[in-house]
Amino acid sequence: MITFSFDGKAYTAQEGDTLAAALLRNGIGLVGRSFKYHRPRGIMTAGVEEPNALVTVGEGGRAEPNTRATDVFVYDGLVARSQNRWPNLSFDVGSVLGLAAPALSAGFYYKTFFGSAKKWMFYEYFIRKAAGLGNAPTQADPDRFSHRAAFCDVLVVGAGPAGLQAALDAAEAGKRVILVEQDNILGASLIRDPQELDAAWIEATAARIRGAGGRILTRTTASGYWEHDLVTLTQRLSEPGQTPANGVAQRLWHVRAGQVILANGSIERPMAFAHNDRPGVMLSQALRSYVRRFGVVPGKRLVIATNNDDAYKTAQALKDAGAQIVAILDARPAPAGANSGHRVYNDAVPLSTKGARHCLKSVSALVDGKTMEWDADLLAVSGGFTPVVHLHMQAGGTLDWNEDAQAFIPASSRQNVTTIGGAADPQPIFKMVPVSSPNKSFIDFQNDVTLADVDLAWAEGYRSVEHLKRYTTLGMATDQGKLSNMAALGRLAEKQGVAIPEAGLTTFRPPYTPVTMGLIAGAGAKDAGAHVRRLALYDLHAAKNPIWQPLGYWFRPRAYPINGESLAQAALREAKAVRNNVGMTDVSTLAKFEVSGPDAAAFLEIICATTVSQLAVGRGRYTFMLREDGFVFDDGTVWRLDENRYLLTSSTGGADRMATHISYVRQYLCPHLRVSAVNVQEHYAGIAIAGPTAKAVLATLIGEEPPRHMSTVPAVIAGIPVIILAASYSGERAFEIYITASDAATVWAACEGQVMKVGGALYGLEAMEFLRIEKGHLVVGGEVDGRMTPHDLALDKMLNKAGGYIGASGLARPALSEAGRRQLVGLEALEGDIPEGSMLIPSEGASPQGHVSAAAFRIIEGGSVALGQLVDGFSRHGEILIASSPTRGQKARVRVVAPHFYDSAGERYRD
Amino acid sequence: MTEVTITTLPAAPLHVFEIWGNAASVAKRFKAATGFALPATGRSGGNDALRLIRFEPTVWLVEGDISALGDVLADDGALTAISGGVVHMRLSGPGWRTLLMEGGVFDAESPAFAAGCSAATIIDHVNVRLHVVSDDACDAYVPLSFSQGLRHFWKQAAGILAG
Amino acid sequence: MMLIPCPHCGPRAQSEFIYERTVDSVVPLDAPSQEAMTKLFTRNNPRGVDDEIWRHTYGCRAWMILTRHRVTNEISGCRAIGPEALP
Amino acid sequence: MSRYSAFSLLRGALTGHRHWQPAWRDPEPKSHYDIIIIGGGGHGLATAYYLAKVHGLKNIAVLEKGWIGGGNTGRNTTIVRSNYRLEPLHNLFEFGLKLWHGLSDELNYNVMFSPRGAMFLGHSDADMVKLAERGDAMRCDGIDADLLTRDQVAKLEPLLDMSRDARFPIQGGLIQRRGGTARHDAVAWGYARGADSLGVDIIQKCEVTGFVRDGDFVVGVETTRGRIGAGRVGICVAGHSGHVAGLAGLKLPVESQTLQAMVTEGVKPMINSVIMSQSLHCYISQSDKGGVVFGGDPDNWPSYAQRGHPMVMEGAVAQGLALVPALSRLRMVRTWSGVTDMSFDGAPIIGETPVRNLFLNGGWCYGGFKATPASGWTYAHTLATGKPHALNAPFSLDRFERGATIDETGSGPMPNSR
Repeated sequence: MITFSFDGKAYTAQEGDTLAAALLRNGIGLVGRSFKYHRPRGIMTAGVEEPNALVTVGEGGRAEPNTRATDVFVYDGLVARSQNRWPNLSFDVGSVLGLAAPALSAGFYYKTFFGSAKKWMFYEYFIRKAAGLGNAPTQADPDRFSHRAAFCDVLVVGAGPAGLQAALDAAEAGKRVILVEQDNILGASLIRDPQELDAAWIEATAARIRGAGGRILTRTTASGYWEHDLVTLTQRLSEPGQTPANGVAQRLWHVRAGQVILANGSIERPMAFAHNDRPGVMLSQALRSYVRRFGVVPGKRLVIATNNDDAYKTAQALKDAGAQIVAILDARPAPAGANSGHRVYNDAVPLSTKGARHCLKSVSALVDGKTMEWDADLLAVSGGFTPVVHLHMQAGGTLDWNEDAQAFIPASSRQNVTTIGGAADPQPIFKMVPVSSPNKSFIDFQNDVTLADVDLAWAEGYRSVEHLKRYTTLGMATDQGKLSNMAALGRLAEKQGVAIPEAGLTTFRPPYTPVTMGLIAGAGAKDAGAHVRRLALYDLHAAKNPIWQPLGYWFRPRAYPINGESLAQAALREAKAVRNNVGMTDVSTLAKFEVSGPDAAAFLEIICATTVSQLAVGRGRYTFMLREDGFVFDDGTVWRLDENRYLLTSSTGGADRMATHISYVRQYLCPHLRVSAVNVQEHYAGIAIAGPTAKAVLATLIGEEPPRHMSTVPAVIAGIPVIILAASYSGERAFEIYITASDAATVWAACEGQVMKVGGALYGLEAMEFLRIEKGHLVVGGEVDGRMTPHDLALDKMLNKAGGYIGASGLARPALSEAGRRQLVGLEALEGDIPEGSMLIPSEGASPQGHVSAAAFRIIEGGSVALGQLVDGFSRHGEILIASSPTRGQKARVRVVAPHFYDSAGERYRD
Repeated sequence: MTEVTITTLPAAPLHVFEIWGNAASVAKRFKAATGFALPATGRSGGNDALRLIRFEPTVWLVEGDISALGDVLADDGALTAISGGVVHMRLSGPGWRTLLMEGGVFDAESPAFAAGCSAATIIDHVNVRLHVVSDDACDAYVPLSFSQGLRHFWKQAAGILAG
Repeated sequence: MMLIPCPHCGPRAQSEFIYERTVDSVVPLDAPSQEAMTKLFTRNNPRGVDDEIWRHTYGCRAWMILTRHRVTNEISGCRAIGPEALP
Repeated sequence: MSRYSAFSLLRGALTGHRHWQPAWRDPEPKSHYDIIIIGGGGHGLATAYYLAKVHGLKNIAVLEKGWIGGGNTGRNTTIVRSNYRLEPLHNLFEFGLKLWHGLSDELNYNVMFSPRGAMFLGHSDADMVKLAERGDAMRCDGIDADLLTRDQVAKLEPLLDMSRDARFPIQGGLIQRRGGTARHDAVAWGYARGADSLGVDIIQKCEVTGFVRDGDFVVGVETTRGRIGAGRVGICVAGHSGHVAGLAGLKLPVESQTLQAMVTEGVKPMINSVIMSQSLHCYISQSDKGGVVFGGDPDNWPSYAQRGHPMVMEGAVAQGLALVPALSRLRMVRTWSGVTDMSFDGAPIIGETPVRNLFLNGGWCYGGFKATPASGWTYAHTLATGKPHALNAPFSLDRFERGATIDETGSGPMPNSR
């Protein structure tokens, strides 16, 4: 026995029940409240098109608001709560809004609540509180979601008779087949109408499909049809609110199909008449499903309103189950229904219903011009059938109008998709026009849109179907207009005096049914879809418990505090160690490219805006690169390792961009060059050793004289071959050591041992920032912000006079050399500390003339210094400005100076 | 039961073998020096001492002893070491194909993707190079910095292959 | 998500590729300044077929020119770019 | 035009809503207009409104190929803000933000502008410095911006994941309190109703198929409803600027791309402001109906398909859920896509073209909606006087070849060229 609860009360259900079936089994007819007027609502359908019976299922982080009771299978312990009501479902204060309904017509909010934006926010507060449906969970989701790809020759959507047969034929023809069914059992229409093909046929067919290698996915909805026959499927591995067996709640399939066969069937249409939304009014096929599939008969006295033959099957099913068929109101003239054995009224169109205590009491209709009324507790309606064309339309298909069925059916498509079964060939119906007052004749049940709202929108000029939809909110509810769109189109066509196909059609966009956000995110919900990139030396750093700093997807040590130091204290100590003695740091993330071949230098002189070819073997230089539009986009160093082999380094943050740039230039622009440019960013781990004693430390490590500044040699440390580059970012004599990453830990340990032995320190990014700012070195993303020319950054003297580099043309544009450009300057504080990112203004209240791109303190002497960009900055050295940060309430008086605060002559590089 | 074991193989030499010109002559010299042909795109060739796996039009991944290859390339191409940046993982057991479909976009379930085949693709945002070793195992060459993240993803995914 | 017929790897999911730029935006290395800027800063941008440069970044890393309809996404051609390659 | 008010609504309630007039007329095109605006989106309609209201011009038409507001006006995430780093951008958008604050009254049409605050989250100290820099640039130009501490962010948005070990931990934020959201359709409809009442002809289902030239001058347009003469013609069809300008023989610094957005099923209030991120590429707000609206990056390849890409959506949702984990069990109910003009510095183009009497308003990338009033105001000035307003002067079409680009992100010519 399965027990579940609804609004705190315990009930029992039978195996296989949907929540809707179980509620009806327990005599519960009132399940929810509508969105706008809070009208009482019951269960109208037996499928995903349900507009009314929305509940919150589950608890905590697993709670799923707005769950259709018709689309959740009851499991033991299921907890369901009604929504959008206060204090409770049967007595809802919000229902007073229904009294105001005449004033709350379509678009009413556009016409009132004027005044200031603040005033609107006051009204809006109450509107927002009244709107919405369920409550979102406030906790994180405990479950996981999976994304999986699949490929097949044939994807069949819908496991009714047509879909099962199509899947069987394809599978037995040797094709890779996937068959999906949104229900938890196969059969679709055969479940409510088992006369022709019974459960045994379904079971045998499924077995044959599987036997031929086909894959059958139940509880799986094809929700999106994208480009080139990619279909996304959403599969429930557990029911809403249920604890999943292996931690995965749902799976999203990305299926690339050779061919797609849609056997979606159709959705029954309601009819528009007054109070057609009352609990007890159900769609005819849905009612038949409850009786035949679930054995639930939710009433004793049934009236049926129909315009087609299908509803007579419902009459038979109810009669078989012992209910009384009070009347069948058939819109068709006699002799329709004549031999059915039921009391049939022809030319009968429903007018209204009455109810008491949220139950149906009576039904009235216009029969051949006369009003009649019947006592009934159940009204089944069948207004015809709307083929499910959503996927066909998402695929970019067209529709044909089927006059007999008063329905759009799939026509052509530019993708490889065909529709079969009921969706391609809907049942004929009799075209009928509502006769009831439009005021309470609902067409969009959840959003409370009536025929009167459509009429009003028309009168006010919102006449295109898209305007109508947007003005009235029709079709915007969680059922996505599955029940309402045809009724609205019909009314619009009537108003325009045209046939329905001329009235227009709204677009069909994914998803077919709402898709859980966690499922869309998949595993990415936990890490934003962005794996942390881990340093080769991660374990060694982690053991020292550093402060980490994110840099793109990398995390790098920012400082290594000891004895409870703050970040600033640690960074200053580390920077001082570099200035006074020696420090070492991990520079592995720098972009690195090994460029080989007879044309390597020529290739590099296209990428780099400086010369390269003059480099002797064993020498290196600073370089920078321009975008095609002439602005500096990266910088680094280039080294000639061998006659035909160079190593190019550039910034960490620009590494991927540079890799693509290099590949583009090599593969697309210069396919003729004899060159191989290989991205070795991760192949080499890098260790920088910097400081006045760095040379001595390195000499001990490599057992030979270290290379002079801007030279490179191969060497061996702790038995491991390394490449030494004598380059400095800190302003001290310094070396970068590159090692195959898998051997880096050994070399790091050896270096660390030697550095510590002489009293040096490890340093992180924060100290590196202090050091480079004081030295006046640039950083990509800081001073190099993508808007600066080489001239703006005082790099123009290094440009390759011969040209030929990328960006030379862009650089020639007039505005790149006009006066008034921002130029790189140094700033030293006269008063206050310079806030990083602050604006440079000549006086309080003036508009900014530049900004502070990086700020730090002089490492030895103290005092706040900074680098910045300033309009015409080169000619303004000596000027006094304010570096102002209003958002932080900080400011400093600064003097504009040259951007070098430390050893501007470069003497410390010399031995 | 769909099972798969994820192991990381020890670091070993790995090189990029790139040809920039005279490809036909290089191919001839290669065959003469090694006794097997340079494999086509999407295939591997060679033996346990020297294996070339082709993922790119002009680039082969080389496992093993490269000493003969410098002369083969002469002035028509270059060899570059890349082993430090790549983690060599092996997915073994009958579930490897299913595992590769998790978070993937490549048809690893296709019977055509058989032993000796190679393909590069993206799995859970990570660029992965695949090489089918046998019916029962597939190798993956994963960027070092992402290997931790992908290994974690695969360990989690390996537990949910059923269904 | 499109299925792109990579000339080297066969049809592959778009997720493995990155769109780089249109063919009409390519600035040849020897283009005069004015022509270079016109190429860089204007596009045909047709509501129809155009030639685009894509890279199979997460696959064979090769560059290719894709002829594609911008409304229907129909791909009518894809040809390889780059140095001559063995089959 | 019958005025809208609580009283008129009540009257409607009592009389069965029979007195309402169409919000705009459905006129036949005349043979000649002083000014023709191509494109009946928010920008085009606002331009027409200000031409009539501010410049007193009477003989104006807006030509719309489909239904008004059916392009990007109806396909965005309704965010309104002016928090840009660069001066020309924040000055233009701030002018617009000031207009937004009085827009419902100005138009007698409630556009539901709700200044609930537009907040950028920072995820590292470096992010926070970048946010401060942006905020400082704004504040120095008189635009509101406030840095928020971690605690202030948590208080404003209690459902954000504030854990220190989050993948992108939240360190603080930068909020523009006067920013927020508006009802997008209402903006088009409100301007249309206002313009119509001032005599502007709004002509729907009228597609421009060519330009009528007299030497260097444009003197009219060819349309699916015949030739219409014009003194000046303003293109205002962002997303399709390249196509329409192409009819006049112009090639633009624009590439059309798809930008998609989505909304969840309605739930009770859970997101109070507009949440954006300095490091991630998603933005989240909650509509008055309760749906949580999600946006992300454009698809990054040229497209006029008005269809999104599932993987782009999956990426944006993953980022959003990393920020607000409680969104996990909500359901996405609807997606939509717009075709955006991606310009090659990320900034719009409003001004003259090489063809005399032909003007261009486009290149809005994915930031056009919030600019609607400012775009209309400055474009109206440009069309009325033949010269740009000081606010749109920097956004000239010739800035690309001159090198005077306005590159907020510093990423250079868009997209993906280096």
